Amino acid sequence: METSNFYNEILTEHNIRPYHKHDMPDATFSLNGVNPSCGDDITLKLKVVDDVIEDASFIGDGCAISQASADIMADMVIGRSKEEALRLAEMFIRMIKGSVTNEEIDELEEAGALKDISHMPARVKCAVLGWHTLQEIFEKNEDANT
Amino acid sequence: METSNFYNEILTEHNIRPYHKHDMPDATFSLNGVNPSCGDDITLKLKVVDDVIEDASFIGDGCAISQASADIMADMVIGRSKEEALRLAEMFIRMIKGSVTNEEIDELEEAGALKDISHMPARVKCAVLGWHTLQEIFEKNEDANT
Amino acid sequence: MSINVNISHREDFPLLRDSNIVYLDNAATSQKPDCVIEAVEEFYHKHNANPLRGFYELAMLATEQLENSRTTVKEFINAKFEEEVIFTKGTTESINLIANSYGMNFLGEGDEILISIMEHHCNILPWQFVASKTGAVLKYLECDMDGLISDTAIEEAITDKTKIVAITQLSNVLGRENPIARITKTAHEHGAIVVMDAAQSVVHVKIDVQALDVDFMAFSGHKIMSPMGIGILYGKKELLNKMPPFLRGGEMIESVTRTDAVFAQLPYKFEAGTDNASGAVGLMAAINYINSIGMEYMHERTLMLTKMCFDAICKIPHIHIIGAKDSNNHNGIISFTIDNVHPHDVSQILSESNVCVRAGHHCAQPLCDFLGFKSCTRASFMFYNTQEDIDTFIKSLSGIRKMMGYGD
Amino acid sequence: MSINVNISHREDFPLLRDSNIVYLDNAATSQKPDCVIEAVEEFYHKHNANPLRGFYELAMLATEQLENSRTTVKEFINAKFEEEVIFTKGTTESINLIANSYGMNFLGEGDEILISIMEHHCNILPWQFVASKTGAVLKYLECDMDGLISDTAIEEAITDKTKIVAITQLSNVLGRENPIARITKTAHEHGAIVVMDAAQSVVHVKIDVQALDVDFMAFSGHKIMSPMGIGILYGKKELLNKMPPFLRGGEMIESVTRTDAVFAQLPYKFEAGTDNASGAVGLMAAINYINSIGMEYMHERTLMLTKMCFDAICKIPHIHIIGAKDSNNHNGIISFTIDNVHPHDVSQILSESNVCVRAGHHCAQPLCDFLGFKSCTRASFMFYNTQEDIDTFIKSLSGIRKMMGYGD
Ligand SMILES: Cc1ncc(COP(=O)(O)O)c(C=O)c1O
Ligand SMILES: Cc1ncc(COP(=O)(O)O)c(C=O)c1O
Repeated sequence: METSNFYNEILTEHNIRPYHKHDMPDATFSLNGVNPSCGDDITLKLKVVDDVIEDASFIGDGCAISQASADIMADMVIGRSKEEALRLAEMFIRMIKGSVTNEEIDELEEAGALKDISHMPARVKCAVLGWHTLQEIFEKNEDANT
Repeated sequence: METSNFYNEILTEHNIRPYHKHDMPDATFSLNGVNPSCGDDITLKLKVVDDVIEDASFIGDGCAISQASADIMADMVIGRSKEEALRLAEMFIRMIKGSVTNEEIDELEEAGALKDISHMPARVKCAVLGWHTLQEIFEKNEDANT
Repeated sequence: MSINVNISHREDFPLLRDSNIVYLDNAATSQKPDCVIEAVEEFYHKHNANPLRGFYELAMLATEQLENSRTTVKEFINAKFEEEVIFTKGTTESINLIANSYGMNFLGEGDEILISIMEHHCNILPWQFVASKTGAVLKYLECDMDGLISDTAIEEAITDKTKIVAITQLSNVLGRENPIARITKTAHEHGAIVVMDAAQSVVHVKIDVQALDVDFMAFSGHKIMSPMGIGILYGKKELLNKMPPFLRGGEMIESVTRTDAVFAQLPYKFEAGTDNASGAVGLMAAINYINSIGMEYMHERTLMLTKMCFDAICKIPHIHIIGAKDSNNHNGIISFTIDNVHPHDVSQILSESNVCVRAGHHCAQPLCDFLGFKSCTRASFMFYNTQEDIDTFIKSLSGIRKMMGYGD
Repeated sequence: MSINVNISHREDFPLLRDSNIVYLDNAATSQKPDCVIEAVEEFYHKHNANPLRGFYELAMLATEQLENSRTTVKEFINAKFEEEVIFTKGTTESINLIANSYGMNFLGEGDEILISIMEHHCNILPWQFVASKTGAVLKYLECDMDGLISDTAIEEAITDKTKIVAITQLSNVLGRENPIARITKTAHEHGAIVVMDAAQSVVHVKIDVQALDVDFMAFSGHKIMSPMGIGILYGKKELLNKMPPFLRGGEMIESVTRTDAVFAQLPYKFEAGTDNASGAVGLMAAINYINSIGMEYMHERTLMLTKMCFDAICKIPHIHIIGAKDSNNHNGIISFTIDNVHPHDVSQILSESNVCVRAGHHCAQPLCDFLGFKSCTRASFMFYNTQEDIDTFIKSLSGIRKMMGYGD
């Protein structure tokens, strides 16, 4: 586990200069996700039109991993359909559990920068917080939205 | 600790053929003493006239040590004054705790056969049950009797 | 399975290896093999940190050890989920947890708690307490003089009023295995839950909580060759989920304010305070050791030793074995009385020949009362005992009445 | 006392001796010296039996070891009587015992429980529970931003309604020693009892329960170099005598019938189940080790290390130490925040240099809220830490903001 490699530029950049950390007045979904034991706390906001994520943002605070991971996620899901976003979420969570192929890591783009979390059980929750919240938004609203 | 020496003739004799294990209809004092954790259970009976123990007996059951010790005690205190009996009780209990002189052990006569109990913490309660009950009888009745 | 009585496992146990002790008090606590003692040592040499708390490597190693142990226990008892396995300090704490968290909160006036007459005090007193506080009624399920709990007794004792049946899988006095699956079935038909005390059985019977369908199960590590101070509570997830915590403190919370707290998920909700990780590691090593020797083999060997001893005792006059007439129903436990010799004297005389047995009421006074004696002597075996152990024991036992001054 | 910083005690601790770990999470748990690990091993090699139960020699040895440990603890904390020393599995169990046995039975509607704002969750949640069940009111005694509890605060908070004051002798976040004797005096004037959490203090402050006049006191062995799974509850005899038992089972009874039980004398009334004798033996070895090193020397050394580290941190920009400005008020505990870097990231980055520190709310969320942060990083020292440890820590700490992408 090489931490200095781990806190790489992708991660630190998304942490200190997040693109998508802001409010979204016209969001169609908003959900709070927390890791109570860590104190990580984000509110994910999505603007979904016809099952396509037109915009994504988050507010909140927490460790660099939770914040950067949420920011990277927002970046990735904007413009994607609900199904594609959920497929990425599933893939990301699998990566964190240590069972993805190299092709899949490539597909995860910048989120692949978090793959070493699979060796850091204590940080798993931080990395997946954003993605879990995304999944929850769509699960909770499945009925309403179909 | 040589147990075979310990269960000597004095002890086994007093255990299986106790002289004083019987009821006493004209007892002036009767008190039940128990070691709940061991199950030792005796009722000590004394006939005290003018502060002199005219007769002593016990009923009940328990291990050889508790029974033999009670029987030996009864033997020793018959004919003695309350004060002398209490002095012997104090001496006996000290012997069990391992702090008596050889002269004192001699004075304890047959009760001296129990001196090795001082090396058997688990059996101390058994050996002193009779003597404790004797002390209790006189303590409880101090006011009534003076 | 064919057991060679001449093969000895004594060598694995330093206390036995380095002494001439004839240890026949295995039902009180077991001896520990080198591998268990060394596992604890290794934990302190290499992995010691407060588990579940840190982000540094050592703390993660400690956490991993603790959770590996949980997984090992889960497989050992065939639980469905890891989070159904809760670390406690022993059977006594586990049962008190159930009584305080489940009993106190889900019982009321007129409900019935059924326990067997052969329970250990730790499966009696917590229920007396619950009964006194909730107004529930404590009832007893009785056995016959052979220690058998009959189907009829079960059918009669369990009614729609019964809410909890708490019973040992194996009596620490009688050694007989109780018909748990039978009891669970009847209890569930009447809507009652079953708490199984596995303190004695865990080392003799392969436990399968799913097959037995028990709702709660408890055992202590120290009786299965693991260190002292660690034990297990198993509970079905849906029950544990609806129960409030028992001990309260660190690790079992999600968040705390001045006035309130949100509790953590299972299993942590029930593991307040620093977990005994070294104990858990020792327990894991003990289970691995058991698996390497083979549970079935261990049990067969114990039964063989039990039979040898049982048959020999039967030949000594004035000795009366308590419970079943068939040694196969004794599972390593032989309790007995000797005419006119008190068990404490028996135990002390045996101790002279380095034979360690237990004497007394064995924390089962209601059973002693029921069977009509105050106390008894108990010899209990594990697979690491030897034929020599039994020979020494029998020889010393045979001379006791004479030593106590009796003619025969 | 003059302390030579170059003398190292690291050699006594196998985990430190055989690695390059910089262990600064001592407030979570301590490392164990060889003598403690070996004492546990020796117990299993030579004395292992179920204590308090047997009449054979091995059982008496086990009992003797357990009781010797009790005597050692009695002297260590200067209790008046052996039977005031009760073995538990740790601070958390000890405090839960007090809350459940004393709190639940001697408090009622309108009574007040006073705890400090800096309590560990295990000295908060049990009282929240007691308050919710008995109708008592839970109040908080506050400190200032330096962690000081003033005389005025004490005088105002303790009233005739106060029945229990539960307070830590040393905060696990602030490291500051609280004025316990002062609190006890006021509490007693108002007829309240005092429960002291000594989990953190026991390794830094020479505890004298009689001089402090506390009514109850609790600590865990694992924080003072003894094995996990053992802890102490001290209570004044007259209070313990009038309290009902907490855990119920074997060993804590005199006699049991189907419907009732007579409880044993102190200390056994509160020690249901098989005692963790090997844990007690380890605790005894740890106390003997402490006595051989010298409590005062240990503390002086810790203060010196604390000061070195404190002064160095003060020179790093963007780092804020929590609590007192004087390092002598930190007793081996330095908690801090770094601007814009989350403590979990701090801890993980330090871990890269083998530095073990803890990050989070440290089981003291109400204190964090009160002081205005969600979490912080904590470095905590024991006498076996070295100047090198601190150098490595400071070096790594200095580079964190840069590593996280900040310009300075
Ligand atoms: C002040 C304080 N109290 C109580 C505890 C709890 O101790 P344990 O987890 O050993 O029960 C701790 C340590 O975690 C502590 O620092
Ligand atoms: C059947 C049974 N249940 C419970 C216990 C209690 O176990 P522990 O003392 O380890 O809590 C014992 C052993 O003493 C036992 O034999």
